[in-house]
Parts: sequence; structure tokens; C-alpha cells
Amino acid sequence: MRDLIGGRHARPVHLALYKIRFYPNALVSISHRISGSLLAICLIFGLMLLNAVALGWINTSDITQSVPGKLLILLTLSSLLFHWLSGLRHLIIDWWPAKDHQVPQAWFSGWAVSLVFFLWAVGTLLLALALFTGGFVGGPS
Amino acid sequence: MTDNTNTGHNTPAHPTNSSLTTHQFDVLIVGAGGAGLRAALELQRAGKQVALVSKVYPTRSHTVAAQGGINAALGNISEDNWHWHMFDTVKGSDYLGDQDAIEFMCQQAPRIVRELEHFGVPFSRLDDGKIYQRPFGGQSQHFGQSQATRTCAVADRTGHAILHTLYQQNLAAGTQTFSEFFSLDLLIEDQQVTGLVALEIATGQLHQFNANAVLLATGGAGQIYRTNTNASINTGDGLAMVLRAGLPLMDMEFWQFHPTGVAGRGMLISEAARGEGGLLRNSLGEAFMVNYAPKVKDLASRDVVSRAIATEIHHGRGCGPNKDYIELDLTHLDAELIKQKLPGIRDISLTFTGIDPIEQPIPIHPSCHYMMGGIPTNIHGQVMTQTNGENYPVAGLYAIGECACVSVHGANRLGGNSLLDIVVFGKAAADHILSRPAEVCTTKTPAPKAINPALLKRMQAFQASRDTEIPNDANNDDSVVSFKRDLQQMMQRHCGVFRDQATLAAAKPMLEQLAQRLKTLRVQDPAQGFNLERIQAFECENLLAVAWATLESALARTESRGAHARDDYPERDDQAWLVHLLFFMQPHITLKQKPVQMQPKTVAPFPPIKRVY
Amino acid sequence: MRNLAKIWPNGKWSYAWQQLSAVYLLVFLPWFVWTIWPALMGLDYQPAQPGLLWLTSLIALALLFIHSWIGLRDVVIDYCPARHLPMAIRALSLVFMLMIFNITLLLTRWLLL
Amino acid sequence: MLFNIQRYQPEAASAQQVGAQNATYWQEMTLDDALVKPGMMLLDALKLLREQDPTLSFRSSCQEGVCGSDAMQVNGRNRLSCITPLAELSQPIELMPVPGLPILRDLIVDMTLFFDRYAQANPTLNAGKFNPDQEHLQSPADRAKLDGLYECILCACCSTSCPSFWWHPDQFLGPAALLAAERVVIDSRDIQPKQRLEALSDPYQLHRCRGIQQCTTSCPKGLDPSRAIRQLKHQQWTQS
Repeated sequence: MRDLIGGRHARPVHLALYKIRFYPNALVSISHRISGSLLAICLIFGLMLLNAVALGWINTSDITQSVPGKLLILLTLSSLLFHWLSGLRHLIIDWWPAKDHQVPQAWFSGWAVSLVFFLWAVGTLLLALALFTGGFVGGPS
Repeated sequence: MTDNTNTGHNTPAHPTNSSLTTHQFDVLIVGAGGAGLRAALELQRAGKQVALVSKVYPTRSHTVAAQGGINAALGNISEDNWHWHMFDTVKGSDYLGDQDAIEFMCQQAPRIVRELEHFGVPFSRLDDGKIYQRPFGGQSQHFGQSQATRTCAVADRTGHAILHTLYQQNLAAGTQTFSEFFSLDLLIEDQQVTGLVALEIATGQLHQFNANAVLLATGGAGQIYRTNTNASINTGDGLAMVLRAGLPLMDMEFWQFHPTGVAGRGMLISEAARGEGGLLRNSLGEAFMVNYAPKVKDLASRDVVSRAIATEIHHGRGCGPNKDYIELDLTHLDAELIKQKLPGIRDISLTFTGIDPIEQPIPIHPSCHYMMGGIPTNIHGQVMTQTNGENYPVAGLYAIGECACVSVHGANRLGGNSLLDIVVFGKAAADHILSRPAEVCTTKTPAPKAINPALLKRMQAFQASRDTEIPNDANNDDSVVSFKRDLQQMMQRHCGVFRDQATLAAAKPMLEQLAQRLKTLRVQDPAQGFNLERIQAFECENLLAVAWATLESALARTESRGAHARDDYPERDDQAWLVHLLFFMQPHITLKQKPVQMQPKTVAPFPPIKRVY
Repeated sequence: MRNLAKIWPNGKWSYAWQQLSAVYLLVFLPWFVWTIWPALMGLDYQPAQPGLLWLTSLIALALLFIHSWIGLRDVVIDYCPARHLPMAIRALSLVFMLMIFNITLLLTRWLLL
Repeated sequence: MLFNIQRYQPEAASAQQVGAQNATYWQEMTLDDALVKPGMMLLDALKLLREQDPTLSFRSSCQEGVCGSDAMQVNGRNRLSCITPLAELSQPIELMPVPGLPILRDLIVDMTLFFDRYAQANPTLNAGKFNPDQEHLQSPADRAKLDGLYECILCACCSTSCPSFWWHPDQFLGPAALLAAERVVIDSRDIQPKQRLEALSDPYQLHRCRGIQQCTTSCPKGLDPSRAIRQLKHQQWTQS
């Protein structure tokens, strides 16, 4: 596309995203993508840390007990939770067993989308509590 | 589509005087509706170099809006044969249709419809898997006995399905399309049509297309009336080109007013609504059609129903606060039937009136719908002209579809016959071009011609600054919009469902005044690319020519026949008027007569009898 | 640009792999968390069926790589200007190869110790 | 009644100076409320605005929502101006050309990319041999499968609201073309559905679709291209 906008075909193209209304589905879709990309980055970071531990440069507790480490874990788990929830919704829509792939409107609606975001927010909050206060759900104090 | 359509990125050309791009093709087709696409498909598949020149993208053509269906005596629901179809069409035409052409069309119909089905048209189906058919107005079994069921339908989107299917077939065949090219004038040399000049809308550049055959498929001109079911592109561009070239138009007094346009807006509510059981009611709630056509009631021929509605309203039995419309009642029909068989008209009603026809009747009023007249052609689509009483074809020029007058519709067209007309004669014209001797069809390379000075003058006049070249007494505030509005209003008032000498004659000076206005009409938009105001100016010029033809012909025909209803001459007059009327604009306005072809080729003729339904 | 159509897997297969891995991970992840919950809570923990846990986890790891490869590849295809795309895809595959190599190394090391 | 319209006049001197990319500008236009009648559509208003300024450019033809000429972005949503009631719109009514296609003038975009993708989708039925004496038989149930697929008017509201189409208008077929592809694949008369499905198995033509669903929400005819695309993806496996 970029090739078409620039160069000798020079003509303007309207792609001002802030002027375009995105529907709830589109928001989940793009968030699914963002959380997925974050997960990939976290995977690379995690792998680097794992190497560092394996080589004896740092200890596991250096990660789990430090604030940046905890934040990294929170980011990973929170992204994972979102990716999982929105992925679940995506799979339901894709594999809804009805004839002609007719999926109930509810799964596309703001309702289902709000549910995904709500569950994610609650989950992330719980994770943060567990990580930063320690032993949230009856673990050892 | 081809590279040729991708011209939008060109830098805008500056005034067009000398820059003229030339193209060479075997066949040039102007207009990419159903007729143009059907002809293009046949020619392209036969290996001809075809150019399809259209002022809009092909799928925007007005065939897309045809709803009800296409007639063919398939007999899928009740017994039928093409001979009965022919009888109905001859009778529907009020005996003005050429019987050899009607014979040909009705005979071809079953094959043509099956061919469309084969191309992919998603016809609605019967339980046995055959094409679904519905009853339409003016259809009968056994030469006028019981109602026939002859209209093959794709729900109520038949035209849309046919247009898109033909477009798809052309994509597969590789037809070259020049979309958004506005045709201006035919090129004629030694009595032979050799091509045309078109304006590329995106850039304002002029193009000369040379071809061995030019096929006009430019559609109707319903925009000459204020209330019409037509698209804004239906401005009779092909008709006016023909008139400017000194060739005639035929039977232009016959305009079909569709009984059921949405009141106040004009959009079409298909005859299918009545075919499926809908009833017309006046303000008293009476299903009044029984008084006008006791036998077939609401399924009488369109001219009959439109006059009935106009009469009801005239006698104060119209509905609504102003008593100015009639209601189309579908509420007694099954809701499922409406959703399945009439989804499109339900959509239109919901969108434009907010009324769900399942629950409430739709307000309707007759609306200009179809032009029975047009460019006279023979049964092969060849354009005919007349000199010294002798009729002969114009070399290299063909016309098909609504812009042509074969004539199969005569004084009144039956519902479901227009889609048939475009496909049958689209193919017939292509076949004739292919059957011509090979040397006529091979590509020559004539040198680009200088642009016709008259054409250049017109273009420059529209584009000239508002202050120059305008006589002092002219109205400088005039615009294409007000010009078109005045023309439409004038035609609506003076040449509507009912006509008489006084109103028609009163319109003539108005027409002359409009012609004067056209001379001083100026376009304010100075741009070359996508100057739609300039396109509208050309369209106004074309509409004026069509209106002129209509008015002169309507004045001359002192009888009532089919859609042409004269209050002062309420009877059909076969003695004096069983003839076609030819209207010439060049070199000066002339009316001539042409005999109706009463002799079919394979069956006995149908002599004129009184037309009752 | 056209040879990109040949990158593995093609659209049809990437759709299938993406769906398959998603379904597996969708089920596996909660089960995994549930199974090793005591370990996460810092308790002394011995899996009841270590073989099963190992097998399912290895499958999950493989599918995770496939899932993220397809996902990231799609992101790159979508947002990377066409003229840089072959290079970006090559870089991405390099990163993935390194990661897989690294994981294999870590796993063997862990198993050997 | 207040309008805010994104204009582009390529031939204006100012446009020539700043270059195409920067040459769009916003213009406020006002329509006298006395001219606004109940039941009026956006297209009617646009025509009145054009009387104020004849250079205001937009396409239109049938004026009843079946030809697909007049797609534009209205208050952030792709719609057909001729079937968008003015009463539904909050003011100022913000008009822009549809996103993602090169603008030719004001609200008119170049549809070439869109129609090229449609042609690429090979939407032409192949029913084998023609028999002039008998139509192909098709059960009402098989015919019903085409409902929701064949009614598309090619207005491009869906494809131009699809982010995947914005990034790849030259390779991703887009929802409209894929709807057409499904329409022939699922037609019981077609003799080569497998080849059609196989032709769509590369990463671009079909599989750029990420199920974003902007297409379905913006279709002015209430069709569901997203569903058709899901069906295509599944049929690639079930029909081979």
C-alpha cells in the first residue's frame, strides 16, 4: 500500500485511523494481536533470563523478587490472559456448530467484548496482587 | 479489468483542443448494462477486439434496478408456449409492436433464459429444481384466456442478478472496459459510422474510438420526467447522439408510467408485488382495479393500471392528507412469502417510507419508468433510417436495449419483457456483427480525425467563463441543476400520464425557451478531472433533445394508444395511426411515418382487436 | 514478493495450524497451571504422572512456537513495507531458529544435570 | 444543518504546491434547515450542497441503494449516501471518502484496486456444458445457500473498512471479492469448487482475513462477508 501512496501515483489516501469508527470486534481483534506480540517479546526476554540463570549469572529469586522482574512476569501473564480470553472468543466464533456458520450476534456484540475486557481486568488485578503482596490465595506467607 | 481503466492518476489534461487519444477496435459498445454486456460477451468470446465504453462502472448500470423478472414461456408452473407470449406482447403493445420482432424475441426467450441460468444467474427455484416463475401483468394462456405464469425471477432482484452475472462472464472472457467515459458524438464518414468521441471523466481528456461497428446500448432517458424510477445516469445520451448525427428516433411519445413508484420519491416497487398477490386500494379501501380490468384486476397491463390510479386520484379517492397517492396493500400476504420473494421491495419501502409492507400498505403513485420508443432498428439491431420514404440500415451502427426501438414493446411494454429485450437483442446484434463478411470486420487503421468543430464549440461554450460570450439579456444565475429541474417539471406537467392538445402545445414555447437557455448555460466548475457539472451540462443537452422528440411526437399522434393517452382523442385510431412515428432533429425538425410490421415470419399475424383486460 | 506465497506454511495450512495449536494451548494452559499449582505456590511438589506432564508440555512448547511463528509472521506481513518484507521474514526466521536452538540447549542441559 | 467535509481538489493551485499527500483540507458547509425535509437522505443534502458549490464532487446513480456508486465515510462509518437518512446523523455531519483507496477528487476514490481484486477472485460460475433445452436443476435448499451472497452491490463499503485490505489492497482480495468467491464455490451448479478453493490457499488472497468483522458491521445491504470468509476457510479443508 505504501508503495501506492507514494511515488508516481501520488494521490492522497484517507487512512486517518482516528477518524474511523472501529466496532467492538475490531478492538478485540487488534488487542489480541497486540497481546500476542507482547507475549512474543516476553518470550524472548524470558528466554534470555533463563539463559542467564542457567549460566549462573543471576538467581531465579533475582527475577521473582525484584520489581522489574515482577513487572515482566505481570506483563507476560496479563498478556497471556488477554490473549487466551480473546482467543477463546475467536475460536467460539470460528467453530460455532450452527448451520451455515451463522453465529449468534451476541458473540460479536459489545456484550461479549466487554466480558473479555472485564475478565482480563479482574484477572490482571488478582495477578498483580498475588505478585506484589505475595501469597494472595492462601499460599505460604 | 484492464489497464485502460486505470487512468485516474494521469495528470489532468488541459483544454482539450488538440490532445486526442485514439483507440482502434473491431467493435465498440457504448453502455455496459445488460444489453451491452450480453453483446460484448458474445463478441469477445468469438475473438473480436471489443471495447466496452461506459459512463459508469458496469455494475452501476440501471439494469441493476430491474426487480420483477424476465419473461420466457418455460411452462415450469403452468402450461405455456411462446406463441401465447407473442400474442400477449402484441396485444400489450396495442398492436404497434413489429410482429416479426416480437415473434423472434418470444421464440428465443426460453433459450436465452436458460443461457442466463447457465451463466450463473441465481434464479429462484421450484421444488423440482426448475426455475421459479411468477404471474405478471398482461400474461395469458391460450391467447387471452386464463392468467399465465411466465416471469422467471431471482426473488425481486432479477436485474441485479443478471447484470452482475453478465459482468462476471465478461471478466472471465477478458472484455476491455473503459469505465467512466462519457460518449459525446458519433463519427460518420461517407454514410458509415466509424467510431465515436468520448470524454474520459477522470481526466477530462478526449478519446477517439475507431471501430468497424458501433453498438449503442445506452439505456433510457426517464430523467426527462420529475418523478421517475430511473437512475440519474438515464439521460438518453445515445439517443441524442443519434439525433445529432441526423438519424431518427421512433415512437418517442410512448413512455411507460409504472403504476407503483413510491409516492413522492419515485423508486420502483416491482410489479412482482402484485404478481405475488398485492392489491391496489383507494382511500375508501376499495380494491378498485376490478372496475377497470374486471378479468385480471391488478394484473392488467401497466398503462391500464397507471391510468386507473391517475383516475382514482383525479376523482378524489386518493389516500393521505392531500389525497394524492394510492396504497399498495400486501398486508394480507404471508410474512414469510414477502421476506422470501419480495425482500428488495420491503427494503425499499422500509428505507424510503419507514413502512413495513408486512404490516402497512405502501403509498404509491405512477412514476415514469420506461421508454418504449428509441433508436429505430431492425431485428438484427441495425439502426434504421429513412430517406425519401425508403427505410434502410445505417452502415456500422447498431442499437440494443432500452435505447433501441425494434420495436417489440410498441405502445406499451409488458412487465418482464425489458430484461428479455436487452438479452435477446444484445445477442442478436452480436450475432449479426459476427455474420458479416470477414473483410468488413477486420481492423483498419484510419488516421485520427480532427474533432468535430461543433463538438469542440459545445465543450468550450460550457466551459467558458460566465462573463464571456453571454448575451446581455441572458440569465447569468442559470445552472445545470435549475435547467434540469425546469425541464423535468415542464415534461411532468405537460406530457404526463394524460395528455391533450392544449397542454402539449403550451409546452412547445417552453421547450424553445429551454433551448435558448442551453446556449447560454455555463459550468462554474473549472476543473478538467471529474468535472461532473460539465457532464451534467452535456446530459441536459441530451435530455432536451429527448424531450423535444417526445413532445413533437405526442402532439402529432392524435389518438390514444397504449401508454399515450390523449384526453382529446380517447380512442385508438387504427385507420390513421397504426404507424410508427420517426422524429428527425437534423438538419431540421421533421416527423415521418414508418409502417408497422404486421407480418411474422413463421406464424399467422395477430390483427388488431380491441384491447381489454 | 511473490515467492512469499511459498513461505511455510501457506495460508491454508497456517490457518489449520493456528487453530489446532490455539485449541491445544487453550486447554493445556489451565490444566498445566492447575497441575503445577503447588509448585507455583512454592510447595514441595512431585507430579503424579511426570511422563504425561513432560510429554504434554513438550507438545505445548512445539505448538507454542508454531503458533507464535505464524502469528508474528502475519504481523510482519501486514505492517512491513513490501520491499523490506523478504528481509524481515528472513530476520524473523533467524530469531526463531536461534530460540529453538537455545531452548533445545537449555532442555538437554537441564535433563543431563 | 452543519457539514464538515474533507475536500481534495487536485487541480487547485494550492494542491499543486503542497503535493498530493498534503492537499486534502476540511471545509464546513451549512445547509439551510428550511431546505431539510423529513425523510430526506444524505444524498439529497449533498445535491443541495453542490448547488452552493458545484466543485463538490461525489458519485451517485440509482439513488435507491442498489447500484453501489455512492459509498462514503459518514461520521466514521462507511455508508451509501442515498439510503442514509439525514435524521439519523449527529451534527456536524463528517464526510470523508472511503478509507484506503486513492482519492481522485473530494469524495470520489479510484475503484481500480477494488475491482481488480474482484476479477482476481474469479467470481464467474462454471456450470460445464450448456443445454438449451433444459436448465440446470437446483433444489430450493441449494438455492437458499446463495442468499446473503449474491446480493452484493460492489459498493466497497466492506473492503474499504477492512484493515487487512488497507495494508494489502493489491494482494488481499477483501471481503467483497471473497463474498463473490464463496457465492460460486457454494453454488451447486459449479463444477470446479475444489480448484477455486485451492487457488485461494496462499497466505494473501483469502488468509489475510483476521476476522476483524468491520466488513459485516459496515455492509449497507446487511450481508455478512465475514461469515462467507469463515466458510471458505473451512471448505478448504472439508472439500478436499
